[in-house]
Amino acid sequence: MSATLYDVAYWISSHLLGALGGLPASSLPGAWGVGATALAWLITAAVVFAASLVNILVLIWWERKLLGRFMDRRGAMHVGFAGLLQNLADGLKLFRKQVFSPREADPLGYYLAPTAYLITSIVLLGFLPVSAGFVAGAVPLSLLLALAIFSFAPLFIFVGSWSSNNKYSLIGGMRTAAQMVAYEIPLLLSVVSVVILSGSFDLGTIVQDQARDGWYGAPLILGLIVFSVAILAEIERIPFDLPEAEAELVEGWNTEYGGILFAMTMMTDYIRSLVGSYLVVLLFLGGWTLPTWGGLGILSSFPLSGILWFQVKTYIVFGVFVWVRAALPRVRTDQLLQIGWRRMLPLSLLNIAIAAGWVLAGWPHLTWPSV
Amino acid sequence: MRPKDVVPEMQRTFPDSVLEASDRQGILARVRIEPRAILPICRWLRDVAGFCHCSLVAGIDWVETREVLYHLWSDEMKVYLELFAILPSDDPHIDSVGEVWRGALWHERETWDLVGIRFDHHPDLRRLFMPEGYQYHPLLKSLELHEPEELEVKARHV
Amino acid sequence: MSEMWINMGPQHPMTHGLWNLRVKIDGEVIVDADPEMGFLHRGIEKICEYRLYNEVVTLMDRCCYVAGMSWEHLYMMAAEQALGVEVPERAEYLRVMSAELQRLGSHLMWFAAFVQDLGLMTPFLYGMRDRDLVLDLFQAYTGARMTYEYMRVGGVRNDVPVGFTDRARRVMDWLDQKIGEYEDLCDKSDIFVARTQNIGVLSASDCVNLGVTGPMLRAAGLPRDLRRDRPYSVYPELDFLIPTHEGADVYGRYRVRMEEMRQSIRIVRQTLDYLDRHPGRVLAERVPRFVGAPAPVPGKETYVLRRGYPKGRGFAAIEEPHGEATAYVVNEGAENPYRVKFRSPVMVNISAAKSYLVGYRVSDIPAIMGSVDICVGESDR
Amino acid sequence: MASSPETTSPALPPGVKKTAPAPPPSGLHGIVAIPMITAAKQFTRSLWRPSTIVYPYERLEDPSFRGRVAVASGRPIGVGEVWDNYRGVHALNITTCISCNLCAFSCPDTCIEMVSVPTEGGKTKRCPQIDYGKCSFCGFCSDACPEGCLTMTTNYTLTTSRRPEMVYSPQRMYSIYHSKLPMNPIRLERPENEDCILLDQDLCIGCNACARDCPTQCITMIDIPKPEPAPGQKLPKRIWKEPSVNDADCVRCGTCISVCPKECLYWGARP
Repeated sequence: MSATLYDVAYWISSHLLGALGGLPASSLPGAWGVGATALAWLITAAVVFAASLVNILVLIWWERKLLGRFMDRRGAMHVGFAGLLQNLADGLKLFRKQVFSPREADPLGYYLAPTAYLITSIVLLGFLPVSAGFVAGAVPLSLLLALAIFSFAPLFIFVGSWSSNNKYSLIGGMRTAAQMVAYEIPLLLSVVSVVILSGSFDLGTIVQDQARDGWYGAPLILGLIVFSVAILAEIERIPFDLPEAEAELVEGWNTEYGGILFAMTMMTDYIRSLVGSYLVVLLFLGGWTLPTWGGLGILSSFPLSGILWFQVKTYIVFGVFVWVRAALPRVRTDQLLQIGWRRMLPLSLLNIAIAAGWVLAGWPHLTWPSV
Repeated sequence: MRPKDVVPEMQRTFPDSVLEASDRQGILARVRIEPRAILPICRWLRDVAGFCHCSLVAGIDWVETREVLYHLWSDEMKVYLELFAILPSDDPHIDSVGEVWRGALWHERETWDLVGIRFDHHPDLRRLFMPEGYQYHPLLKSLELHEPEELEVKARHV
Repeated sequence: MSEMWINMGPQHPMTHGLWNLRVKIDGEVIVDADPEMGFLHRGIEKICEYRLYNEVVTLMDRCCYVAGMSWEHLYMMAAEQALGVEVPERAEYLRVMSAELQRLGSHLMWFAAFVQDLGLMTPFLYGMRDRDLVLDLFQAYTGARMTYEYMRVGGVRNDVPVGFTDRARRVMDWLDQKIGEYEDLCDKSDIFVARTQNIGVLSASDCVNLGVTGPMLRAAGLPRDLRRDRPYSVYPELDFLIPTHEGADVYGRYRVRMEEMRQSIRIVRQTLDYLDRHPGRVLAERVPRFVGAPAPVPGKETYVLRRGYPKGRGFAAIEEPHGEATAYVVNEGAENPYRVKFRSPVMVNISAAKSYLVGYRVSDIPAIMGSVDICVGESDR
Repeated sequence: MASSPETTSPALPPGVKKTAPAPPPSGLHGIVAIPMITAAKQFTRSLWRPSTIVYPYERLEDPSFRGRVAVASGRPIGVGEVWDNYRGVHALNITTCISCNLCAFSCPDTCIEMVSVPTEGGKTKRCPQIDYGKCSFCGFCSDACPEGCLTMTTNYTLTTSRRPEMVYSPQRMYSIYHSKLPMNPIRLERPENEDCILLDQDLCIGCNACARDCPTQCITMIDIPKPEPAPGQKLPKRIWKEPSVNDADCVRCGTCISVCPKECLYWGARP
């Protein structure tokens, strides 16, 4: 049950190549082995990419439908069942548009930025476990790696905004940099509390610990809030969508992007939203596990139930993000930084202290010290 | 100051510059003034008579002459006062009242733009609505409405 | 970062119309501002000189596309004064009801646009939804949703249909309840208050000197409202309050407009009561023939005009949803007005932009300019 | 110091209401519960049926749709009989049109042109043709129509991809008339003391042009006595007839004024 998606892909490709060359699949020689590895990588990447694309289509549909009901309207409803394919249609429309760049733009940075932004975000999905044993590539310390890659984005955003040679883009890029730096620290510090309780940097282990000891969202409710707020800022959603504040900055840092480039940045925003929701679920809400009290165990007993419940939880968390978007206005630059540095940072430190206190109290088998 | 005292007081203070005053429905009075004396009269009206708000500056083209109108509002008396001056049509110009009421600056720009009355000492007498380089003043009676014409519109921002 | 000019407009999400706000920014701080108008100039004052008195109404609806009724009311009052026409009382009540419904519609539209500038999409749709009910009311008795063409020299086009007052009362009840919901979404939200408080401050003395009127002036604490200070139409017989605020900031303008909506609902209810009780004519009996059809036959103007209609000048000032609007109509005895001049409150409010923008941040520009309530159709005419 | 919104400060003049000042910052920027609950309330209300109407499938002016629609925000006011007031595409009843030109005269946008249409009996008649590329749907024409034959219907779907299709001929508006759409029932109240057609008797030459062209045939030429010329004075060369207007039938279209070769007819107050 610990085979990763890559292992499966390697098994398939090695057997395929072995059958082609009449060689034993278990020990492919030389170039055959390299080919099998490359084929396995391709299969893995294709599966992850396809899964993330499908997920994003559904995610955007979910946001549109939810926002619609919050706003007393209907949302997309014509293409496909209940408008499910509307996003596909929108994406196809964007893909068919002419690709152009401003005359004064720096082509290298202009084209590189959205591409790298997209790639680094999709890589994230490659090692986030979606259920027990279901992971594209098993990486030890996957939590650290996820957070490290997650924080690549401001660099590319800034490169893109600078290369666009547009004042709105530039201001948006500057804001992104300031915002991400300000919220990176509370994000990491609130993750530290989880690591303190779990003692592991591996996401799979953290989820298994939560299944055993109870979800960390309960003891670390403060950490959950801080982490969610920081993730909201990291994925640039209202109320922290300052880099894209469309009222003053037109379209923020991607003002000059159109067609497929805009589709890529848009897609990446939602991939990051998806990853953010995944992380919230994985770290604080028990991942793919459900409580097994009473008869509740039956809910997670059927095949692939882990993936189902993981997705359901993720979509609920994203629904809360949408709810926040429906109810709150955008904050101002200085207020954003003030919230980040003066509220979130002390709260996350306090959260670490709470986590340490739980450990001192003997988490998970609480033995209150008798004074 | 009571509303009925404004015009007599004005005539007493500026005997040479207040040419005529007549009653108008809905307006305290309609006062014709000498164009040269616009600034002292406006200062007096603001500081002594309490007309704190310049509601409107407008121009009317009477073909031979042009009329420039000022509508002033007093918060204490709660009345409008209409000042007007008759300017010659060949070179209509009058002092800007922008230093008395800063709110009049854009009205004067508009009047210059549309009726072609030049306001001296205006800090920023650009056209307001029509593009820079437009050679007509549209509200003049000499400009017929259905006249097809080629406009050479210079770019506003280069 | 060194200082740089940014053109916010003419196509920009913040502008709500075609105009250009040039701001000079130093980092995120505004150091200079230079608004530019004229992108929507249609020469309405010039076209008026070529139209019959009644036909100008079609231009008034397009003058300010969110407050057409107010502008019709304004122009008609000036034209009636210039022509010497008396208006029946029921028509006056219908006009006041229309103007106050329009104030509701305009303020709802403003609210929708304003919160959308702050990044809050939900009340935007609530505002538009509830404005639609006001537009439904307009449609019920004028036949159009935005370009009403309802008022005529000497009264209004038609009376309200049967059952209108009950429907209107239900809409007023609904709006009264919904305004509370808007306040729940905005006033009770710390982020909203933090976004709007203490920005765009323009003190009362500056407002007066700069000619700024309307909710901006009342939010600075000076309760000047022409409906009370220079009563026109039947406003003296109606009971309402003038809301003011002391903050002189964006939040104050928001509060003043919200309260004005409540007062407008009060006024509309009073006019509806009157309309129920007092049937009567809605168009004056003595109206000069030439305010309507037919137009003079080319070459025969002299004979059409042989009566020697009286000359006159008309002046009217109303409290439009955006501020003090005045109209000046010069009647030289022809069937077209000789000169029509309008004072647009929005133009003056925008002209003061530098005074309330400098020193604040780029993020504040949508909030501040949104609180000015800009309608470019009106300011450019 | 905190003044509730209901109190009126004594320093303020009467009739002025001071609105509540901004609440002080609560210190915690995270207090966002009330707006979120408000949004959630609306969410639950609009779960079953949001306030929007699925436009191409549900139309407010559709009679079969009326009475069914009830949305979260209550029933839209436009639903019901008041929709009939809507000013949409014109309907023209050619048979009752009297070719008086009033619609074309009253159009502020000059989008109405009088064109000839054949009628029964091989004759032609001048009826209005409307260019919807120019029309602003102000309704002045239907207000001016004395016979009520040019009315406005609730139809507003004018979309076309070719400009000539925007011009509606009288026959096309006649077919709209036959489609029995709800008609705008509003009629403009006419002033009671409308001006009537007056005659400058000194200028009239009795040419019969006005009586010939009057669309309502309310002008009759009556004989007037031929005066005895004074000695040395020559009588004007004219037909000794003079138009007499039946004021009750006159629709005040001004056709007689426009056809008069001598400019002797004019608008004036009723004597």
